[in-house]
Amino acid sequence: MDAVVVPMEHGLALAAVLFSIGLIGVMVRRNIILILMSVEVMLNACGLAFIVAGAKWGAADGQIMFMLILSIAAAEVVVGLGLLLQVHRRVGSIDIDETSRLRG
Amino acid sequence: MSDQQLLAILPHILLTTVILIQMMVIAFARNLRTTVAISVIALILTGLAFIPVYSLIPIMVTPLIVLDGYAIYYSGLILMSSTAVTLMAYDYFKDRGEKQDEFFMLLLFATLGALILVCSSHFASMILGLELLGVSIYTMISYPHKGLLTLEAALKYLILSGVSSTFILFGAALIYAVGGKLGFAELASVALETRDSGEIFLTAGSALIFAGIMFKLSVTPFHMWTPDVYEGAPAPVTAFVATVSKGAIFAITLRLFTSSNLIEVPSILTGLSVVAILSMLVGNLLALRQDNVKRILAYSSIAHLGYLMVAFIAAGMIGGKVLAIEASSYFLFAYFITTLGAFGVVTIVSLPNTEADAGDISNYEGLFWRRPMLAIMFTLTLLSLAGIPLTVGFIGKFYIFTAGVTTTLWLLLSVVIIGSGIGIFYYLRIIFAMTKRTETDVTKIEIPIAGGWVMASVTAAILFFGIYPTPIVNLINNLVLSIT
Amino acid sequence: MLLIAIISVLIIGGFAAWLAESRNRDWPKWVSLFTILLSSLLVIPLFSLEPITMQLGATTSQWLLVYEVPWIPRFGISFLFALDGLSLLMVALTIFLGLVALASSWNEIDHQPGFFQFNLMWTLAGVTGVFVSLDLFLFFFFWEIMLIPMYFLIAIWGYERKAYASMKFFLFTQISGLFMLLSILALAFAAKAITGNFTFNYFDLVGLNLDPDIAWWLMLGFFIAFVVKLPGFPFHTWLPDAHTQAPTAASVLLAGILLKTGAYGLIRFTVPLFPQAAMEIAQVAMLLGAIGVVYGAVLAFAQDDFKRLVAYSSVSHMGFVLIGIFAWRELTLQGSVMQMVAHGLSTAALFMIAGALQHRLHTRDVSEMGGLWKDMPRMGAIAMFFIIASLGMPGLGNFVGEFLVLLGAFQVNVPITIFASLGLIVAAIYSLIAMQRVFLGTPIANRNLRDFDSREVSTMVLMMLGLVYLGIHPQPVFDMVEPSLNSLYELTGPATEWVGALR
Amino acid sequence: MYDLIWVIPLAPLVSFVILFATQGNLGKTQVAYLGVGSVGLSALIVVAIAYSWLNSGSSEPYTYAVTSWINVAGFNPGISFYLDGLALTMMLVITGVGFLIHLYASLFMEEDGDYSRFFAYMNLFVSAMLILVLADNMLLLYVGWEGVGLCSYLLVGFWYEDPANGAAARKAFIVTRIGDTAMALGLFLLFMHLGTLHIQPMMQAAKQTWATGDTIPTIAALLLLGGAVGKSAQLPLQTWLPDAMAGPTPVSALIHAATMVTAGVYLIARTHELYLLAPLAQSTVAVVGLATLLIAAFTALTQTDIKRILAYSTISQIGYMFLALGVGAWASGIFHLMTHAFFKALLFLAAGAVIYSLHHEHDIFKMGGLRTKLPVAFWSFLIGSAALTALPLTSGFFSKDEILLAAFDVNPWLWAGGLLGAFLTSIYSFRLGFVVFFGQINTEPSAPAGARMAVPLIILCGLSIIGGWFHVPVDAVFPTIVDSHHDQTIAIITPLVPILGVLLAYLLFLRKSLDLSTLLESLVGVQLRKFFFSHWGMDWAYDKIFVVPYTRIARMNQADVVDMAYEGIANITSIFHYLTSFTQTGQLRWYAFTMVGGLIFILAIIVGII
Amino acid sequence: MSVELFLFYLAATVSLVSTILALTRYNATHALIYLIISLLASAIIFYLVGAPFAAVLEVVIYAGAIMVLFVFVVMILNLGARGDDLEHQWLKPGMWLFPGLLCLILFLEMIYVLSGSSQNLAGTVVTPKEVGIKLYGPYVLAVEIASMLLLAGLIGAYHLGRRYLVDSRKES
Repeated sequence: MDAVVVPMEHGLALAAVLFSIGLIGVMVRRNIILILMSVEVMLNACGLAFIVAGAKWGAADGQIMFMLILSIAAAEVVVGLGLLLQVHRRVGSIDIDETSRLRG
Repeated sequence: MSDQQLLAILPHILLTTVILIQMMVIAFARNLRTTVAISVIALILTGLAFIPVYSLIPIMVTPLIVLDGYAIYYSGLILMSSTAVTLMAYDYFKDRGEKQDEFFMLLLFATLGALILVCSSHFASMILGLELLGVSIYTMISYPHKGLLTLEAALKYLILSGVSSTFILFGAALIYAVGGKLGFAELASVALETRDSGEIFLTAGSALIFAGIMFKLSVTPFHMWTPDVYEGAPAPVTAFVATVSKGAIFAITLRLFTSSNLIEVPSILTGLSVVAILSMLVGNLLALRQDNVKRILAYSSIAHLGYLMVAFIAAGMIGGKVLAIEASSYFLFAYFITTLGAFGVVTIVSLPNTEADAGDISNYEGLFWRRPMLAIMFTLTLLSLAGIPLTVGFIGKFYIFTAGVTTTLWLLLSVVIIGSGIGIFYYLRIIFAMTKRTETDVTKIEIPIAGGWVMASVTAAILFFGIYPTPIVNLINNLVLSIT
Repeated sequence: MLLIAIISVLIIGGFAAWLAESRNRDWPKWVSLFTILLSSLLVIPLFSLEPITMQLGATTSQWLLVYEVPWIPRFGISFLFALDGLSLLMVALTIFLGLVALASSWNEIDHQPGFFQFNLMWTLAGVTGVFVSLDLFLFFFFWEIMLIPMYFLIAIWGYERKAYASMKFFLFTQISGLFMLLSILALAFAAKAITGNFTFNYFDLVGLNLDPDIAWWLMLGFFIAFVVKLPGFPFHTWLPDAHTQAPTAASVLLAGILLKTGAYGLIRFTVPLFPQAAMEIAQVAMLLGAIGVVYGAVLAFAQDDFKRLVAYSSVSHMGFVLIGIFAWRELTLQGSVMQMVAHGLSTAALFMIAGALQHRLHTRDVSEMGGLWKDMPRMGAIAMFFIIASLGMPGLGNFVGEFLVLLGAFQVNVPITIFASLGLIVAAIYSLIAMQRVFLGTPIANRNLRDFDSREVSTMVLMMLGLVYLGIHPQPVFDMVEPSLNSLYELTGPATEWVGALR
Repeated sequence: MYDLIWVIPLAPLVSFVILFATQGNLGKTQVAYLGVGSVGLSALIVVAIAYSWLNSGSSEPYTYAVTSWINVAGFNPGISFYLDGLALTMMLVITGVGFLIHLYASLFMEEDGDYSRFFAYMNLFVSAMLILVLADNMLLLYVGWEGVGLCSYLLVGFWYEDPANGAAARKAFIVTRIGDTAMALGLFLLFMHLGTLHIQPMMQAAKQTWATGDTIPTIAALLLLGGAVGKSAQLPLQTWLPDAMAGPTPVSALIHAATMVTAGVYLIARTHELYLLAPLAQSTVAVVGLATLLIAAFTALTQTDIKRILAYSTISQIGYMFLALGVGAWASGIFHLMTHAFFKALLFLAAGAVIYSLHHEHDIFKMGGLRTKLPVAFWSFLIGSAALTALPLTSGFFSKDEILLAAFDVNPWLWAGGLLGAFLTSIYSFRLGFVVFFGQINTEPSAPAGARMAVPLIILCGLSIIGGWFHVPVDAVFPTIVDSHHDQTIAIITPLVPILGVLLAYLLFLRKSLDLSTLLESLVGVQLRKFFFSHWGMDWAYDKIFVVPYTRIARMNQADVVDMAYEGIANITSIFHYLTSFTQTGQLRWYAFTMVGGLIFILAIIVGII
Repeated sequence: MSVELFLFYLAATVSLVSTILALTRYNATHALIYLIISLLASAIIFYLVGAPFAAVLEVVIYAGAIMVLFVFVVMILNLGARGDDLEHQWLKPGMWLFPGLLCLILFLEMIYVLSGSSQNLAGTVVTPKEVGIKLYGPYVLAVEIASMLLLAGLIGAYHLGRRYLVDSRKES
């Protein structure tokens, strides 16, 4: 079978669109949970891109990179959610704007 | 994996082992002194462990890691900086309640991440190193989490840093898609082969990676987080972020782009030039009338990274590679010790007040008469940041100029001059504040032992290498230039 | 090594003075005095040195002392100290005015005397270094070093607007200095392109065959740095503020020697390194000088602040120096050097008088003065002497300088010289009005003012004698700097080329 | 004997240094001995030198090099003295009259608290003046030239507590400095073309280099003339001299009548060879002289201040000297210089005696009838006025007559103008004499001054009378004029006119038989009087044209307009700071937004869209 | 258009739509569910492009573990009655339509993939074995570093969470 059933460009385009949606989420949402989720979407998009690219070359590197991304996502989320909990305790809200004091 | 290869990563193994040991020790007997002692010993041992490595270089340890002179030089800088931060952090945390031990563990984690970063030769190790560094730093920033500011800083850093990591990842994916290679050295051939077909993916990938890296380096327009994080984070952590984190990331960027020859792409150089100019101008302008010393230092670091970018760009110009790498290595050295000095002073001045760090410039008024030694140290570091002779910062800036002149980057150099001019203004403002005569009774500042030693050695280094830079120059020539 | 010894003595003396403060608040100034006397002792043997001949470009030149040790071999940078007549004269002036500055601040500094003396000594060390460094990197190093202690002197012991003034001083000199650094580096790089090695050695860099366009830009970098320091119009505006706000000793040093470093740099570096390019800008430079002469004088006339007035008069005087250097005839160069020395003495003295007035009256506003001769005849007479010296009275040093400059410049550019000569008139106007407003006129009653004491008088008399000596027997100074100027002059090619190109 | 020439300027200089250094710590007697004695010493040496000079019959100039001074690139003026007939004459006048005035002043100034300072300045002046006339090169001459200007400044403003005196002193200095600067430019020009500033070689070189009527010598001569008119108070720079009367009267006598103001005459005489090469410049000298003498004479007619009348008279008389120089009667000019020194010093000193006795009253209409009260002063005044008016047999007669006749040879109009001037001179000088010494007593004088003031007056009386018989030993210096025989009418009219003037003055001011009040009070008359009184409005015009605009512009620019450029840069930078700070909102979303913006930007550049 | 390709586009559409919906929800829980759907769709794509091991990991770890963390946090925060009330107001049966539809599409895809129609892909599949060999070959250090990364994250979370839990207990 042809190596590229799915055109790589399409796969990457999907990844890019997901990536963009995640980016939009970070820019638009005020809820910290949603922002963290947006970051997850972006990480996932990167994983998707690696997998697609890996598929093109038929090598395992793409998948391995995806796995590494998984661990990164996990680590980030863990700390992020920890912070979120603390923020919620101090401010009583998970609205990022209510948390912002630093400026200028 | 051969014995040699194992020996080559001995420092990393050693550090990892000590972290685990430290974890055990903390679990059984919480004692801040012990923890810190373990940390310091670990850092020193790690540094010593590079000595046997020296005879092996350059050596690849799996495709992911390469140990060469360049890596050793930057590892040395990182370890030096980490040690200093550890000592400063000890002073900072010792009077702030219990359970401060994990901080030092995280510090070692971050150091490990940085060490991995500077010797990585592959996107996988680079990204992991970056994340190891980042994840540890998030917690370090928010470590005292009594006030909201640290949390806010950490949260902002976490989210934005996460976003920037995805930039790098996506960029790497694009580059991978072009050539199917993830090792830096292999990319050079990819870049050559795909000069016609896949260049758009390659350049787009590079652009994404650059954007991500520039965020970590806090280069305009990716600098927005810097002042908030610098202000919110505890002073030693800020020092760590400003030195180890940025230094390691810069080192890996330089390695990535020089060994893959991507830096020689003209459009990349153009993009970098624009960013460098923006950084120098915006960073300095932002600091101009700022009243918070930590924020000033943040903005000044933005500007300094702009200067560093000049050397980076020079590395991409014809005939500029060797000198540019040498220049950036020296500049980073200068920047490291100077920044450590600056935040060391901020740490010491912040000690009496456990609620928030001494940010506002009024905290420093009359320091010259209250604590002359401290004030002189701070003055020296500020002068070093401003690039005035007698200080190591001058030699650093001299190197930047040399690199720029060699590659005839006149526009960038004139911006360096303008930026430095603006820079002098705000550094002098702090110095001037320190010389003010204050009548009001101010909090007594005690110079702690550990921090005092750090400051003394940093000051000595600023002066010594400002007057006699030859040892470092030779070191760089022997170690760093091996990658060219 | 005498030169290193002098600089080291000053540096160490500075530290010693600082440390001495903790023992006794009066000790620092004695330590300083001892330091300066020691360094002046070290200067004396320099006068009797046998000349050494060095290759300088296509010609040779006479040096009294050359000393070189490697410093940063990577870039061919070395500690290259060299001394010729010009340098020696400047060093001697530096040390002498250091003594004057010390005397002027003897009883004036209550706050942190140790640190004050430290800065004073370091300024002297920096300036001395500037005058004897012949490695361009080393030169720049000292060039910047002298700023910092001076900054502290102004910022800590200055008057009401010290923050502004010290900042302005630092910014102007520093930014212009960076341009010079850029030029130095580019020059070293150009040298590398020609000779294959990085070098900052003056002797190697002189006479390089540079591309004219590049040379022009490089020259400009040097030129700007030096002209800002000089200060030449329109880069002079830092000077009135710095002088006005500085404590007396700092004003003395600023006017007396720091400004001279700019002129020295122009003579030593700008023109010899880039003769062709300097020639191209000579007209403009002379014009700037002439404008400075008149503009400074007109502004001096309008000032109400006595120190500011003297500061603007410095702008005016240094304009002559600029003209003299860029006319680049033997006459004008000698005149410029003479003007530098004489201006060093006369303006330093005037600043001392201004400082003394401020100390006694707690104001510098001349509209609150008047008739002070009545209260302080000694000060009045001395002030009169220096005022007329500064307006260029024949028989005193300033006249010799100004006259030679104008005499020589007239042969180079007539209109500019005529314009500059207007300076003689406007100088009279501001000088005399200053005298009138401060010392003459109706005395204000009930002011119990202390006249100059013997310490002040003896310092002043020293400077007066100096000016008279320069005025009636300037030849030793001419002879001293003649070999240096001659060799530089030879280096840039025959004077006719200059004149031919300038017409 | 000639070897002692260096003592001549040095003696007063040493005295100055001592007086200056002691700062009034010496007693008045010591000061007087020192101050007067030093000038006396110089005078003695001068007389001795003059004696041997005249006896030797040789007219060879004598050069004495004291020391080298400057030697740079072929420019080598030394401190060396050049003695010839001209210098000798000048020295005689300076030291002789100077000594008398010093003597006079030792009493006149006795009451003054700053006695020592006064003599210090006076001695410095004498020294500078001697250097001026002895200098063998232009630079040294310039030293003396500026030196006398300085002393003039110091002495006019001697009573410094009155700001008006200060203003007068400044005016004197600055106005002359304008001339000096022109002169300096002349020197530059000469040096540029001739390569030396030594006067004699320079003149030789000038003759060899240039032909008569060349442009360069003309310009140079005109520039030197600029210096001369400044110092000698000639048009257009004469306005300072009347104000300079603010100084003590001996100062006016010495500096502003006898010696310094004639330095311009000396300068032109000294460089006459240059003027011979520049006929245009020489004519200018004549015209300037004539115009000045007339303008000043008209002004003197209307003045009421005794010293101002004398000041205008001085301006006018120097105008004659210029006229003489301008028509090539060099020796006559110098001759008039000498006689003028005698009688004008006499007049000033006499006026000083009057003022002294009347407690510093200056207005002549508040004086009157002093003939009997102050006989010495009266006779002095009478003799002095006679000489000034050039009544026959007085010294002024000989000198002025020569000038007018020489002028006639060149251009009758010059002669006519000069004659008109002479006529006016006689009117104003006798107006002064009659008003002050005749009529009723308006102010009661105190006792006449003592011998130290009387003796100089008497000696000067004698000189004013017999001075005309002296022969100025300058024949060897100047080219001889071909002695032309004048028309008899001219030779008769010339001395007659002043006598007519005296008569008119007699009728107007003493007999008061002629009443011109209707004429004077008419509209034109009043305006004209005002015009003359204000010295033809020149002070007013200068004030409006130069002084006020200069002051205004300077004050307006007090804050330095150039600095505003830098302030502007600083402000713009600050504005940029605030603009950029504005972006630092603290909002995470905005930060992310900028990152994305940056990403797009970088991407666009690197991929090549931009 | 081959079936694989069709499936790919279908999954892509699902993924896109659910992601968009996830990030536009007001309610965190709903958003989470959409996100999980999106991840599942991604998993299908992974499978389609020959990365079955990655597909499994996506479901097990990403959707199964990481997303659960979010769920925990949402539960811990217990955003309370206010949120519930709001939800009551707009959580109408219609609201479930879209998630249900998306789930359906995903489900159908799964059926199709699992029913063996993917045999065509066999040639390009990078098997778990290959991945494993490579992972523990050249990438072994990456595994080690990743472990340290997770440990660092763990310690961070422990530190950050500790105070929160302790303090909350005190408060309640």
